[in-house]
Parts: sequence; structure tokens; C-alpha cells
Amino acid sequence: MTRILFSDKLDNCVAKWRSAGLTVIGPVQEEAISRYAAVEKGTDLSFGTVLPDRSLKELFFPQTEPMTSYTIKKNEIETTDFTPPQGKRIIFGTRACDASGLAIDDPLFGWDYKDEFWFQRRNESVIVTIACTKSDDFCMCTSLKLAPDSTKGADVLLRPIVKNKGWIVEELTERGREAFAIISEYLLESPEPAIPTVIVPEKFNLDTCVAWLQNPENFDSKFWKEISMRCIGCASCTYLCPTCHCFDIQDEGDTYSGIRRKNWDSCSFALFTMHTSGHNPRSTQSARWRQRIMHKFNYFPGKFSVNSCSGCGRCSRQCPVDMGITETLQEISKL
Amino acid sequence: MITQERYRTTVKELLANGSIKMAIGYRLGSTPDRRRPLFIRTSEEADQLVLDSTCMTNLSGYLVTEGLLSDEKKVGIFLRPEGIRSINILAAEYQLNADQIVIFGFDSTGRDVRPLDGRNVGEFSKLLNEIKEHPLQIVKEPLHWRIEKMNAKERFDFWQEEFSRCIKCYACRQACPMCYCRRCIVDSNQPQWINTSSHTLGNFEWNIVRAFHLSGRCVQCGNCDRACPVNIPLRLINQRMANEVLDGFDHFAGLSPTQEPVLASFKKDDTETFIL
Amino acid sequence: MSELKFEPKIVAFVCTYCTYAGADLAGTSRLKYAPNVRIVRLPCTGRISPMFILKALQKGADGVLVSGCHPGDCHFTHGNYHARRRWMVFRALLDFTGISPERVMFSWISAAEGSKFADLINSVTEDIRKLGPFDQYQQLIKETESPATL
Amino acid sequence: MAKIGVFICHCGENIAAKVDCTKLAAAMGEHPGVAVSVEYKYFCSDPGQESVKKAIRDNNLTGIVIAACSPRMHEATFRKACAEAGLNPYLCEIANIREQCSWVHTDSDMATEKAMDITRSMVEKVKRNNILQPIEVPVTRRALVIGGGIAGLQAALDIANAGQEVVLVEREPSLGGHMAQLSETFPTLDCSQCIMTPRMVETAQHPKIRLLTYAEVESVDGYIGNFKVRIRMKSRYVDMSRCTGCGDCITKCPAKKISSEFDCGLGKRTAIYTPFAQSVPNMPVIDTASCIYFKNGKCKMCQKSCQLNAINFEMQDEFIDLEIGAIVVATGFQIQNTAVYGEYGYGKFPDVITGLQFERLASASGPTAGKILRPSDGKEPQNVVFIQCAGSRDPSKGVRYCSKICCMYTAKHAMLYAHKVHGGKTHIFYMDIRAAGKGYDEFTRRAIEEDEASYIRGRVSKVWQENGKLMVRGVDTLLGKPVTVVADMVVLATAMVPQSDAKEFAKNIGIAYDEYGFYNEAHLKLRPVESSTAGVFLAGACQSPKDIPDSISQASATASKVLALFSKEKLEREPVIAINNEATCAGCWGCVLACPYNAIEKKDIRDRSGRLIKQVAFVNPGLCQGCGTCVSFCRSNSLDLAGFTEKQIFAEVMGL
Repeated sequence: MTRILFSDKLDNCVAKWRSAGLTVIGPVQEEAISRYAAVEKGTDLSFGTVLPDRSLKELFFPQTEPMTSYTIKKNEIETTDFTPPQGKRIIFGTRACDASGLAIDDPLFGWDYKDEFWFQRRNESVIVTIACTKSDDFCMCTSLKLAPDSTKGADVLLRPIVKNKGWIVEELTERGREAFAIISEYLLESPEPAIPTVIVPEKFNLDTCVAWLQNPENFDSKFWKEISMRCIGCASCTYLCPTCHCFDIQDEGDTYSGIRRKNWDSCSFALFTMHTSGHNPRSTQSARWRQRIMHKFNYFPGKFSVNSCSGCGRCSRQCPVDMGITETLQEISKL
Repeated sequence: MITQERYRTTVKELLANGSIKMAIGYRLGSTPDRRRPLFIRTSEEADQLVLDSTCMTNLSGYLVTEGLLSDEKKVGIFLRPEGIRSINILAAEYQLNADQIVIFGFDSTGRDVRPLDGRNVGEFSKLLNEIKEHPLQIVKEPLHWRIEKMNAKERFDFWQEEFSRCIKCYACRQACPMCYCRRCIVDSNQPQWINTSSHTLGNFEWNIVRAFHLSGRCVQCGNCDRACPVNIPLRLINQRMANEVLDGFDHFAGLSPTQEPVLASFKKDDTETFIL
Repeated sequence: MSELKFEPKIVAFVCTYCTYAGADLAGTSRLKYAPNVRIVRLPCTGRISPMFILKALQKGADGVLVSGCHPGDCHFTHGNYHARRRWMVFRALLDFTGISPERVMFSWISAAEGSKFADLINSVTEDIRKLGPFDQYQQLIKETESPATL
Repeated sequence: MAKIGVFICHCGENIAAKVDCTKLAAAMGEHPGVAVSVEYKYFCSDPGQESVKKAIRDNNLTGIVIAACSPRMHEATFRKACAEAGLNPYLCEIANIREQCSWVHTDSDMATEKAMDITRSMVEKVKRNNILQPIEVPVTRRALVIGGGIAGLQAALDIANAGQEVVLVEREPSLGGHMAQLSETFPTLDCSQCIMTPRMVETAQHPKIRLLTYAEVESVDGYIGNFKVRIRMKSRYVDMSRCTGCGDCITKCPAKKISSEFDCGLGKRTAIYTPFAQSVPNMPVIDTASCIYFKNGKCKMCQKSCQLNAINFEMQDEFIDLEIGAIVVATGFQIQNTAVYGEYGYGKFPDVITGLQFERLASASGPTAGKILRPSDGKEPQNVVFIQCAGSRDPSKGVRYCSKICCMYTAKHAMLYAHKVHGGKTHIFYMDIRAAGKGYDEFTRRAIEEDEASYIRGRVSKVWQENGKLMVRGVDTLLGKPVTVVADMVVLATAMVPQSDAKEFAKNIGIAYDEYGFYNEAHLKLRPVESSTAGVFLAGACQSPKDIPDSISQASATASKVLALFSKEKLEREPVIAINNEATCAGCWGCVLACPYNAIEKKDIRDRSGRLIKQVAFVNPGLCQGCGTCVSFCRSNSLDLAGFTEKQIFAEVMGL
């Protein structure tokens, strides 16, 4: 027997969680895009899309985050730190790739300095992943040795049952159990079978690719130039990526007071590595694209033993010139 | 299909006889409805050329890639009329030598693709003048009507809502053939005129300054609008500014390779009814 | 709390040869006008970039005035003609994005028009007072000062 | 770390009565970066200035703000004080709290608040001020005068007489210009040649003047004080070092029926010729278009006749390169082609002539030796009709402007005619009589009252021929009826227009011109003799229609400008100029187009091997006037304006 959360009870659950002080967040279809956003009612949630346009990352690592406000006084500089936001929240209906992304970035944000903004939010969030029953041409979790029902990063895994009537609940962590205890009255024991998880075909052989990338000779391969020739150098792939985590610290304000902020930055930009002298060690777009791939599949795993990619495919899906990790690794596989 | 085949042959011929060193066109993308830029240097690559009504991207921005034109050899490029106008502006702003560009012009109605006569940008001046005089009736989308009915307060709220989504990925800028600056003003930090942070104020400043910098230069190719991953209707602003310079200064961006930039020139009798 | 009267904040960008001199003339003529305006002196209206206007708004201006020499009077022969084009375009852009032309105004004031300067400052101040504070823009500024949500 | 001094002036009671200076000083004293904040009754007084200087020295201030009257009053005073105290004068800013604060506001609290904003924003600005040094441009003390008419001669002589070198370029074979063609001049009726010729001779003989006739300016590069000018010496086919001007060649030349330009087609000349008898230099040139040898390869009569072997048919154009410090453009005017007025019959009826042709008829050295004889049959005309504004003030066919001299010369013509043809009758059709000038109105009154010129206020619609007479149909608007006047000769007061190549020439030397092609002055009122390009000055009718006294005054004015420029070895200029960041410049050249002074050039950036990498804008410090129009155009923010930099203005606005 399995416990089932029926969709018609979702409204009740949302109300219940909210009254227990949790902010409820989930996939929302807005007029222009879909993304994870706070909702007041269960019916505001939308589970129809393969994947929200924007990734889960931004709920933990927002595009701009004030850290400290400062005022330059006559003899000293007064500063007031922003504290990481307090408050528990439940993120209901993430995709496995998005949830995995959080787990991938955890070691990064904690290996020497513990980023309090990231971990405060991580500790206060319950991640409820819904296993995928649909995929599109860009999904590639399986190629990354993950799966549409991967539990990585999740506190609870839900498996949809037929006719979208609800989800089979698998509590994975203590945090997940606590959150679902709040709505236990709406969880029913029932023998409904789960819809089979979607089969995402494998697009490339990761091991082959990694081996190629690790071979120092290939750093200067002309492959990089060919594959990135059409790259226009925008940051839509990095900013929509659930694992890309680069940021820049900026002081912003008038001449004697302002706010120090943490802003997203991207290795796609020429300015990312530009030195004050004017010299740029990554002076070409191909060097920047190579860095992105190397970082995700060579340097990052070298340090944290995990690839910095969860296979969501947003980089390819959104690319203005139809590039992406998929194509690059596919081409590397063929080399 | 006929157009595509003919152009494949032409490109092969021109490559073979050394008239061009490369042609920039389109090929199939990762899904059936996608086309991606293609750099043709060999006959085999020419066989990958696809030309159909879904080829929308204005490829002219690739021409200003550093070093591409510095050997003074010619480069071919597939362009819709908007793209041809881009070439004119790039030439007028000294970013390229128009004589180095071999244009493979095309346009489409519905699913039909037809070639445009001419190879050098100058040969399209009649066509472009016709477009200026008889602009394609832009089908007004519901958003147009909505914005037209708004008062200033509502328009402000509308745009702030749109800009609040912006993540400052600069896909609009990178996709735009006109954004060829070596250093964008948003990346200039002494002083930092535009807040780099992606809060709504910073997003507003960025988008409005980009629109200003494109005024009189935008050809409405739609690259920015298509590139925007968060679907901000940038086309509406650029269209509005194009109308403004056309009505105000009779300036139709990209009409000729010697056209004076509208904001670097003036007429003594320019309208000034708004000045107190 | 007592009802505080709204005092508009107005920033004026002016050229030194005409409008700044006109403002000086208003002073030497001891004309009285509203104290709400802050003047930024530039060599020529040609030097006035649209960025200045945006920064004035960011500093909380409820209205911005840009002013220079009449056409034909420019000390630099045609800086003001260039400025006029930019203004027209930028003004249309602001208007389209919801910043009413009533908040960003342009004028020609010569060095001899001290009284025009005083009158204009008075009328602009009153107009902005009627429009009220630019709450919408100030809301944007406030947002930048609040912690990231969620 | 900034150490700013703030000095708040009471200006007696002028500021202190409205602005709480003590509060202001206290508040500024608390502002970051402010080391000194003091108030005083009169900072502009000697003790006031001394206290500022002392504060600068005692505190090692890095910048000062004087909160006082307008910078237009005392900026120079306090900058000087700064310099005397060892602080760069450009590290001083003025906060205008008098003209723009205390004098114009009634509410003391609000005025104080405003004064604080103004002062604070200037403190923020001055923190970002840079040390600037006046720009020094070396000056080549040699002037180029282009045009050998009366304006050019006057400018050349004035400059040369002051001891400076002059190169005078005239494209015709002789000096003289239009003035040499005139018979008598208004309002004195003295002989034009008589006052002109001595000037021409003086110029030619002047030790400081290098005269280059039959020469044209080929190109002008460089900038004020440092122009590089290339002159094309057109081949005369006469070796000037050998020719003595004996005139034997001219007498022997078989091609004698060539219409004389100098006589406006009323006289004839030879193929080897001097334009007129008093030509300076008095050395002939060969007109290759008319020369029989150049056309047929046979003749060489002139060469045979020349005892001095001065004739050289192989001569080629030569180029002279000159270093020049200042240029006076005095390229003059031409008269409008009257063919546009078909109804006046010019060209169709030989006895319809232009005013300039009449000058030649009336001139003692002219084709008729000063007798007024009509071109068709050489008879003395008994009735002459003058038509004024034959081109001027006529937007439909002619030009919109007034040619300024025609009212006067038509009156003069009527008088000359009356003096030469006793009993002759003159009718003058006019729109208005514009006779503003010393002795001018008196002169036209004389024409009417003493010489019985009959003025008819109205325009002429048609001139036709009937029974050997010219019939002039016009309207007398004062009587309100049409009139027809029978005439033996009709004289048209044609419009003065720019030289036909005026625009091309302006582009060549880099100056601005108006819709007609007259050259634009830098400022119509304040800088009427300077062109838009620093170091290039305008004299005479190339700028707008002018009479002789005006041309000469303007020429002398240009001379004084040139001499002022030459008074020092180096030209010192305010360092408020644009500068370009070459690393970020994209080379779109919008700035080049926007610059009112042509101060922005294209500069090549090359790598070590000399390969061209890119071109960027370069602001010529000699030409930039510091308006900043280029800066706000520059999309990449590469250009900036010293003294009003982006950083300074940003800080100023952010300090408000």
C-alpha cells in the first residue's frame, strides 16, 4: 500500500501549510513565462509543463542579493548587514533536475566559506520533487546519470498517478516527513499505480566525454572554435542553468551610501575575466565556451566529485542560436 | 526549395572561384522547427544550407566578429530585407566595408521563400526605399492595443512588470547586430550609470538605455525579442522608437550605406513643439 | 502625524552660456521663485546625456528640467540642435515606458530671460506639485533597498 | 583621501540674510572628505582670498568649494587664488548660493536646505576633479590668406605690416578681384583702380608677403597654429623669373578674339594675356583652351617674340607645401547667372547687361574707355532702365537674402550715366531702397534729386524688343498701375552669390557653410570673423554679401585675430576638452559627425609589427572647444569631457 496525495486536496494542503507558517512555492504559468513562484492556492500551481522556463536556483541564489548597506561618514563607514531571509517554505513540484541542481551546488557554497544566504534558504526549504512523466527534445538527465525520478536534493518524491488524480508520496528526509505530517490528514492509503516515469533517451556517453575533456591535449583542440562559432556570448544558458553559480560583488548607490550586492555573473561574458590592464586571458568566445564545459565536466567534478550539470536542458532550449551542452557533448562523443 | 537549391549552387560556385571565403547561412537545428546559423566554407557545408520561411535570425551581427573581415576577403551572407538594412547601418557606422559583403537576399510570404535580386548592398536601395514608403502593415498584436489604451501610470506599471522579469543575461544585446560596442555602457563602471544589479530599477535603466541607443538604428529584425529568455516584448519599444524617428526626422534606419546617424546629425528646423 | 506638505524635488540640467546665465540674471534681478529646483551646470546642452535624467530620478527627483540656448544662439553653434533631437527621442521613449512628459521637461532660456527662468521654475514646481510625488519610481528605488524575497 | 575645503561666503548680508551660513558650514564640516569648512564675510576680498590660500597650505587641501556668488562672477578669482596657494586651479569649484539661492528665495529654511544641497553636490564633484593643465599648442607664425581681392589684400597687408609672414594665394593670374573691375565706388565716386592699384603693388612688393598668383589651395590638414597646406601652382607657361612683363608676346599673339573675363565679355583678349593692364604681377599666362599651339600644335608666336626665353610650353603644375599658423579665407563672391530670368531677356538681347558689365562700360580702362555705349551697336543709349533685386530677395527664382550692395551701385550707375550722357534718362525699378551706411542715403538722394534718376517702386515682369527698342514692362506699385518704359539699354542688379565651388572648397579646408555656400562664422554675433574651425578666419563676401568698407573692416578684424594668435609662441587654451578612451572606442564616427568644430580625427591603432588593428577617434586638443556634444553621443561612453567628466557629473547629481 502507498500513501497518495490526491490533486483535489492540494488546495487544502496549501492552506494547511500556509497556516503552519510555510510559504508555498511551486511551478506557475505566467502570461509570458513559467517559473517557480509563491502561491496562495493549490490551483495556482501548474504541473503541465515539462519544466518551468526559469530554474529553481534563483529561489536560493537570487539574481541580485543585497548583503550589506553602507554609509560613508566623516570618520568611519557605517555598515549594516542584511540577514538571510527567515521563514520556512515548501517548494512543491520541482523537477528532479532542478532539485539535483541544489544538491550539486551545496558543496560549492559550503566548501570553505559557508554562504549563509544559500544555506539559510536551503535549511528552511522542503523540496518536493515530482517525477517526470513527460520530457522534450532537450531533456538529458539520463545522459548525466540522473533520472526523471531522481531523489537527489529532494526531501519528498511524488510519483504521478493516472489521470493526474494525484501523486504517490515517498518521504525521503526528516524535513520532508515533518512537512508532510502537517497535511497527513489529506494523505490516503490507496493502491493506485504510478504512471511510468518517462524514458529519456541517452544522448551522449558522459564517460567518453569526460575522458576526452580530461585529456590536456584537447584543451587546444580546434573543436572548441568550430562548436562555438555561432555563440553570441549572452548569459541566457548560464542564468537559466540550475547549477551555474558564479556571482560578482558590486557596490551600488550614490557617492556616500549604498548597498553591497551579490549579483549573478557569467563566464559567457568577455568582461568576466577582463583584467584591469585590458588583458583578457579568455579573449575569445570559444575559450569562454570551453571554460563552461570544462568547468562543468572536468574542474568542478575534480574538486567536488560531481558534474555541475543536472541535465535539465535549459541551456539548449533557450539558446538564441540553438547551441547548448547537449550538442557539444554529443559532438565530443563522436570525436 | 528551388530558392534553397539555387543558393546552394551559387554559394558553391562563389566559394570555388574564390569570390567569397565564407558564407553565413542557416542549417537545420536541434528540433524540426529550429534553424541554426551555419558557416559555409566548403562545398560539403554548402549542402547543409537550409533556406525556408523559418530562417528568421538576422545573421549580420556575425560579420563584425573580430578578425573576420580584416583580410579584406569577401564574405557572403543570407539576409532578409531587415538584415540588408543592418548591413547599411554597419557600413554607415564604419563597422564594415559594404563592398566586402556579398548578400544572398531572401524574403518569405507564408511558407514561400523567394530570392531578392542583387549581391552588393547598393543594389537593394530601390527595394529598401519601397519598404520605407510602403511599410509592411504590421499586424497589431493584442499587446499593442492594450498599451495604447493605457495612461502613463498604467504604462509604467506594465513595463516595470515586464522588466522585473529581466535577468540581465544581455541576450538582447548580444543578439543585436547594432550592439557592436567594444564595451557596452552597462559595463562601464566609472561611473556606473546603469545599475548592474538585476532589480527592477537596474533592469529598467538597462532596457531604456538600450532602446535609446537603438533609436534610429533598429531595423526591427526581431533578434532581441526572440533571444529574450524571459519574453520581454522588446519589439514594441523598438518599433515605437523607429516610428518616432521616421515621423520626426523622416529617418528610416539602414536605407543606404552612407546614411547619417540620426542622433549625430540635425536639421535646423527639427520639430521642437515640446520645448517650453 | 501632521499633514506634511509635499515639496517636489526638481533637478535642472542647464548649459552655462544661456540658461545658467539666465538663472543668474533672475538672481541679480532679485526675482523670487520656488526653492525646489537644484541646478546642474554643463558647458552645453549637447553635453547633457539621457543618463543624467535617469540618475536624477534615481536620486528621488519628482521632475527634471533640461534647458539651454534657443536655436541659433548656442555658444558652440549647434550643440543645442543635437540635444533637441536626443531629447525628442528620449522623451518619446520615457513617455512610452510610462514616465510622463510632464515630469521631464525641456526649455530654451537665454541669458536675457531671467524672468522666463523664474516663471518656468514656478510653473514647473506647481505642475509637479499637482502631479504629486513620483511614487512609482520611488517604489523602484525602495525595492533595491529591500532584501531579496522568498 | 580627499581633503576638501569648503568656504562659505556671507557676501555681506547678500547670502547670510537668507542662508544660515553657520548651519551650512557645520553641516559641510561633517561631510565625508571635508577637512575645513569655514564662513567669512567676503571671501572675494583680499583678506578673504588670503584666508583661503592659508587654509589650502595649512591643511594640504586637495580641492576647494567656494559657496558664494555665481561662478560667472568669481570662478577666475578663486582659481587664481588656488594657483597662488600651490593648488591646481581646476581643483576649485563654485557653489552658487547667491544668484541661484539667497537672492531668489524667501523662505530662509528652504534656502538653507537648498544651499546645503548645492554645496554638497559641488563637494562631491570637486572630489573627482582632475588636475588639468592649460593646453599649449605651438604656433607657426605664418598666415595664409586665400583670395587676392580687396579683403584678402587688406588682411595680408595688415598682418604683414605688423611684422608677420603672409602667404597670399590668388587663383587668377592677377590680384584685384572684383574691386579691380569697378569703375567708381560709392558713396564717394572715387576711382576704384586708383585706390586699388597701389594696394596691389604694395602687396606684391612687401617683404613679408609671399605672393602666389595663378595658384590654388589643394589641401589643408592640421589645426590651429599647425596647418599643413598644399598649394597648386598652375602652370602659366611663362617663367616668372625671366618675364619682365614687356608685353611683346601679347602683341604678337594671333588669337585675339577671346572674350575677356575681366571685361565680362564686353572686351577681347589674346590667348597669352594679362587680365588687365594694371595686373599684379604684370606677367602673362597662356590660356591653353584658346592657344593655337595647344590646340593645333603649331604657332609659338609668343615664344618667338620673347627675347628673354620666358615662354615654356612644357611647364607643369607644381606643388608647394607650407606650414601655416592661421588662415584667412577671403575667396569672395560671384554674381548670379541671370539666365534664370528669361523674362528679362539677358543673353537674348545684347543690350540687357549686368551691373558688373555696366561697371566695365563706365570704367576708364574698360572696353569703351569709359564711354557708355551699348553693346549691340556701340551707340550711346538715351534711355536706361535699371532693374534692382534681379535675383536677390526672390525665393522663387533667385535667393532669399538681400545682396546688400545693389541699391547703392544702381544709384551710382544712374549718377555715372547722368554724368556721362547728358540728357540721358534713367528709370530704376526697385523693391526698397536700402541705403544704410555712412553717406549712403545722402548718396541715393543725390541720384534722385541732382541726377534725376526716376525711381519706380515695383518689379519688372517682362523685357522685350520692339522696333529696335527694349520695352520694359513693370508695375508702379505706388501708383498702382502697370507701366511700360522704352529703353535703349537695361541693367540688371544681379544677386551676389557664393563662388560656384564654395562648398567644395569649404569641405576641402574643413569649414562650415550655410545653405547657399556662404561660409559660416563661429557665432553670428560674438565671433563674426572666425569660422567654425579654430585658426581659420573669414573676410569679405565669402561670408555674406558685403560692400568694400565692410569687407575691409572684416579683413582688418581677421588680421587682428591672426596677430593675437601670433602674439605668443604657444597658444594657451582652456583644458576643458574632450578625451577619448581608445581601448573602448568602437570607431563608429558618430562623434566626428556631431562635433561642431571638426575636432575629431580618425587615428590608426597598430600592433608592434605595424599592422592596422583598428581606428579610433582622436580629439585634437587644438580644435576642441569643450562643448561635450560628442560625449553624450558616445554610446560606449568612451569619450569624456575634462572638467565636466562623467564621474564628476555622476557625483554631482548623486550628491544632490
